[in-house]
Amino acid sequence: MLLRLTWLLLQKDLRVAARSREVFGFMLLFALLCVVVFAFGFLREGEAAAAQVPGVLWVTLLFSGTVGLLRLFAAEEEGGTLVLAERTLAGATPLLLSKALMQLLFSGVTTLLLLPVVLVFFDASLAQPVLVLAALALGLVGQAMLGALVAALLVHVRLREVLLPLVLYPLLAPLVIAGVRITVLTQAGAPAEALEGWLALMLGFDALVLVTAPWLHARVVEL
Amino acid sequence: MLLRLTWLLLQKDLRVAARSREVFGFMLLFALLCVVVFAFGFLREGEAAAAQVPGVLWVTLLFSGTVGLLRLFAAEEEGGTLVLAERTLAGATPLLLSKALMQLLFSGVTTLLLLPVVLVFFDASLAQPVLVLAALALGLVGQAMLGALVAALLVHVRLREVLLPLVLYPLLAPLVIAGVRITVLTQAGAPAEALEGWLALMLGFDALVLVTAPWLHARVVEL
Amino acid sequence: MAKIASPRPTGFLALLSVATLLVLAALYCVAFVARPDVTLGIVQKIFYFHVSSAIAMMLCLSCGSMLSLIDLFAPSDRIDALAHSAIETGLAFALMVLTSGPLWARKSWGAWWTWEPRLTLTLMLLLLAAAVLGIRSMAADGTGRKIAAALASLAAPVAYLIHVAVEKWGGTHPMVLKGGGIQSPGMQLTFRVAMLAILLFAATLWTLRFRVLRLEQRLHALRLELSAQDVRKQRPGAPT
Amino acid sequence: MTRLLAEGVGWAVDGRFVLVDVELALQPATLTVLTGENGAGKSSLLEILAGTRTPARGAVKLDGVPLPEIAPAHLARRIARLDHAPGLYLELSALENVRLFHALLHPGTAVLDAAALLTDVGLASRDHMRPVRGFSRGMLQRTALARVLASGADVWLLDEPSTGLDRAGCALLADVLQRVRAQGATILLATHDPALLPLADRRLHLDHGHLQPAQVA
Amino acid sequence: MTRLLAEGVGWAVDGRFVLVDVELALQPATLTVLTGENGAGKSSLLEILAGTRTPARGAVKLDGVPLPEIAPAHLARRIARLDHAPGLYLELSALENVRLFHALLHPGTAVLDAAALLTDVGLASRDHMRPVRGFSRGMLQRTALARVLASGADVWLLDEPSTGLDRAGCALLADVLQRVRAQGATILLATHDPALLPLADRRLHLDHGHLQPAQVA
Ligand code: HEM
Ligand SMILES: Nc1ncnc2c1ncn2[C@@H]1O[C@H](COP(=O)(O)OP(=O)(O)OP(=O)(O)O)[C@@H](O)[C@H]1O
Ligand SMILES: Nc1ncnc2c1ncn2[C@@H]1O[C@H](COP(=O)(O)OP(=O)(O)OP(=O)(O)O)[C@@H](O)[C@H]1O
Ligand SMILES: [Mg+2]
Ligand SMILES: [Mg+2]
Repeated sequence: MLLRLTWLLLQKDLRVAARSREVFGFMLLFALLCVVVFAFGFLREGEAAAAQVPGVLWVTLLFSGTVGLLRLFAAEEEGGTLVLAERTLAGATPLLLSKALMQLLFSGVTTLLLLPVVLVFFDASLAQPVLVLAALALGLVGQAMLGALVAALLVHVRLREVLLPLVLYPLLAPLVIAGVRITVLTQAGAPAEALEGWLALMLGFDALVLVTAPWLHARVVEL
Repeated sequence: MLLRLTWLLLQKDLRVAARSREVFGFMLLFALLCVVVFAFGFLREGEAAAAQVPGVLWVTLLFSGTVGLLRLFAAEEEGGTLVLAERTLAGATPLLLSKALMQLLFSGVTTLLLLPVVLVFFDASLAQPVLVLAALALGLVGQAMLGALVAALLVHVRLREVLLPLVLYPLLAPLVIAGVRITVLTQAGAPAEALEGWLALMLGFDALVLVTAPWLHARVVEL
Repeated sequence: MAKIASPRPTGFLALLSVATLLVLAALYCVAFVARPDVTLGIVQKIFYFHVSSAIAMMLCLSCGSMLSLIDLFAPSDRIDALAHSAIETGLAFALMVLTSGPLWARKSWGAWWTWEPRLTLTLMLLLLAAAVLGIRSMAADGTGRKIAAALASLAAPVAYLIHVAVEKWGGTHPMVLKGGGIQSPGMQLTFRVAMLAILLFAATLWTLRFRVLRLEQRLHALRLELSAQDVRKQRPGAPT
Repeated sequence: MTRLLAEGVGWAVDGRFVLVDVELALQPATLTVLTGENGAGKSSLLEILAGTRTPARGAVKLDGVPLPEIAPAHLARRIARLDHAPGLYLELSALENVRLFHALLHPGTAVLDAAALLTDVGLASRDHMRPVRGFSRGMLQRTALARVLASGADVWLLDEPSTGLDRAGCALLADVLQRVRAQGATILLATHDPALLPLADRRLHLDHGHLQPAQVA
Repeated sequence: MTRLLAEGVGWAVDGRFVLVDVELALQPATLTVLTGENGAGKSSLLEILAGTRTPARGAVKLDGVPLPEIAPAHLARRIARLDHAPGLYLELSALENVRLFHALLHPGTAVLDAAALLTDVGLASRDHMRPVRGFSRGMLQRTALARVLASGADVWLLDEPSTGLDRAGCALLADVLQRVRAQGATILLATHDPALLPLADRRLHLDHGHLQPAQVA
């Protein structure tokens, strides 16, 4: 039931996204732009560009993800359907899940397209691609779920464009720190064991978020 | 007349901002957050933090400025007053000017508060504070005017949260490049003459934008 | 009432054939007339297309920008289609530069990409052109065109300023034409032929897109006229 | 048997009470019309009755159970709302909207004949498939009405439902309301539209937070 | 002398015409009521007449001058619009809103007695000073009406102006309209509300882009 309703809502989101077609493209372009801006701002001559890859990659995902989150509930607000969508037969959870999945889809595709671009641009290569991809996956899942929760809670708050990053970034700090460390360590050729702790941290974070977010959301939203 | 109407609209914006009080605080907090994120992402051990100051400073201003720009026309949209405000007795220009001034005010205050914080965090000092401040002022003026123009043009475009940075960042590239270079050069103790070219570039950019923006805006908006 | 019959595209066909011949000639020259570079070897041959694509890109985008400005001044469907197709063609050549550049860079600089000012400028232009085209297609009918035109007309002067900044900054990207020029006569001939070929190719693309856009505009007008008659028929008192 | 009951409901904004001690009992198969001056608190009362706003005082009960104790999922199936916002996804077509909201409340049941519903509320079939973003005010209102119909709820709380409707639309609305009432629904509608008054089984007038039977005009 | 003139106006969406060959001449000191089915194109026509939407064909002339040739600043002083959006800054109070819009159109003239205007449209003085964000629908509509009054325009284009107004509000609206008409204003209002029909000097019915005198119901 939960899954069926989530799927219904996700389908709806996909359809809306398909109608306002260019979302995907623009999100990717924005991510690219972040890369360019960071390169401008933080690269200095005579320095190996590859060393900046971890920072650029994670910060770009954080920022471009935020752009997606800000639009996540746009369709609900415009038509005044939020209350209706929150009150499905399985409560408000399908809405949260469908939004998190939507965000995950967006950021996942962005990441897959962005990663090779960053590697080419910064003339770097992934020493242990599987580990880095795992870290990225864990990071994106956590960001999607937590981001969807925060976005859902802030829908009716004015100034949420400002508040959302303000609340979200500190909450995501563990993921970003761990992600950057993992990427740095793999680049430095550290053995897989050195990364286990960090991956475990991300895993724990994700587990915590996945379990508590729907519960918190339901408590807040269902009066 | 133009000035009087601009002042009227600016007054209105200030009043709206004062009622939804928190704006100023949040913008500053967001800027601080950017600094922290960048520090996490781009600082590596054993490297002088001060070297990152130019990048951090300018990129932070670019990003936090964008957040302000996204909210710039919020009050107009919500109440459907955009067309009314565009059609003052002096045409649409007072609206654009008041919005640019509003943005300048916000970003100016943010900068003044942010600058000492960044210097302390990164353990840096300004070698030629006057020149850097002049560069910052020129940068913020250009960003405010161009940003207000782009925000005004994109008000009715869906996805403008994504499109605004997409259009704005490339357009602001000369200012950011020049700003970063000036800050780097002063830190490196370059003589004032070395900076003149860059300052002239910024001045030229601002002049171009200040002259053309109102004209372009009027052409687009006044049917 | 819009003209229904499309005039025979004789001019266009002539342009197309000349461009095709020239491209073939250029390919021939690149392959057989110009000798491989002493240090860079065969990759150097990208040069001929890389440089001329870059120039075609600059030309198309600046034309697009200027035409957009004119369209803001004196709106006309013709100018609009001209501007729009120019930006599209510019975008295509920007992609060409951004493909040929890295291929070359890999060989001569040892990296696909560096954060070299000129390369970054090219990337910025690409993003800007894409955004302008996107906005044009996204915003409701008339406004999108105006917004895109305004932004496009800002883009050229700003791109110039970026160019200035980039020159001041300096970098590793070569400046052959402004410097010593090309020495070997074989290379020089090849370069000229390739340049001409690419420019004509750009003109062909531009014309093609322009014609398509014009036809779309005409089709739209015809559809409208049909629909107007439809509405008139449904009126009370209209003959059924 | 009372279906929806408000007991001593009060609601305050900025420390000022808009509604005080509102007592209201709505029976099945009745249509109650709520009138009152602008700013009397009709919309606020409807929101409280629907459970989307928490009253400062008192309680609302559905079939004797206080609203906060009812699962939101269940509540949504029982109580349908129509207010100033259309409650539609603007990017979706009328058909898709109606189908979606039906499916959210009644997953797995037989597919609804959404097209028939839309035709019922007078939406030309040409308009069934295009995004409702381009709809006129009256067309949006009709689509929203179809959405409410699709919910299958048995308590209807409508805020100025005839807004933007033309004469034919009003007649359709009246038809729908009578039909639903005949099927046992409890209907409460707030309106200023005299055309809807004749439908009422009971008329209430809200005056300074006080509900009283309306004088017949 | 014709004040506002539409000549062969056509307007299309997605390649489909909604309005075709609309011919309309409005005189000073007259009140014209425009009716038509939902989706007939009334709101679109009003926007075109106000110059906020460009027609696909034809032209609109104010005192003989095509709208695009009139400076927007001048246009705003001449033509006032009231439509579905209230056209108010939600964070400002009713008083501040009315004063602001008056000042934008008439800078430097004597300060307007905004409070009197608001009282005219029936807004209790208690509500003059609080942000209009908290207003009820009818209160918003009244404030918007006061804004239109403050503009001092002599062409009024109103889209369903009685939306959300209670009976007293409708009467006030009728009063205002009659007063403004007596002062020479040209008024065109689109509505489905039968209460406003008696005000009309002339009634037009929009049907498939065709304007014709309305049958008296
Ligand atoms: C990697 C991406 C590259 C990009 C985006 C790029 C972009 C451009 C652009 C935009 C121009 C036109 C400049 C102007 O006319 O102002 C140009 C010209 C040129 N490029 Fe590249 N380029 C790239 C890589 C390279 C490489 C690796 C080489 C050779 C080592 C190269 C050699 C040249 C030469 C010789 C010219 C002619 C410049 C002149 O003489 O003024 N480019 N390139
Ligand atoms: N969120 C809010 N903030 C501030 N005041 C509010 C809020 N909601 C309602 N009010 C106030 O409560 C009163 C009643 O509002 P409500 O919308 O319920 O009236 P209403 O009877 O529906 O009026 P109308 O006939 O105009 O629709 C009004 O004075 C209004 O200003
Ligand atoms: N921006 C738009 N995009 C798509 N269609 C539109 C748009 N604006 C108007 N239409 C279509 O044009 C027609 C007329 O719309 P309009 O809003 O003018 O009707 P109306 O007469 O005001 O109707 P109502 O009585 O419901 O207010 C409708 O079919 C509507 O769907
Ligand atoms: Mg109400
Ligand atoms: Mg309408």
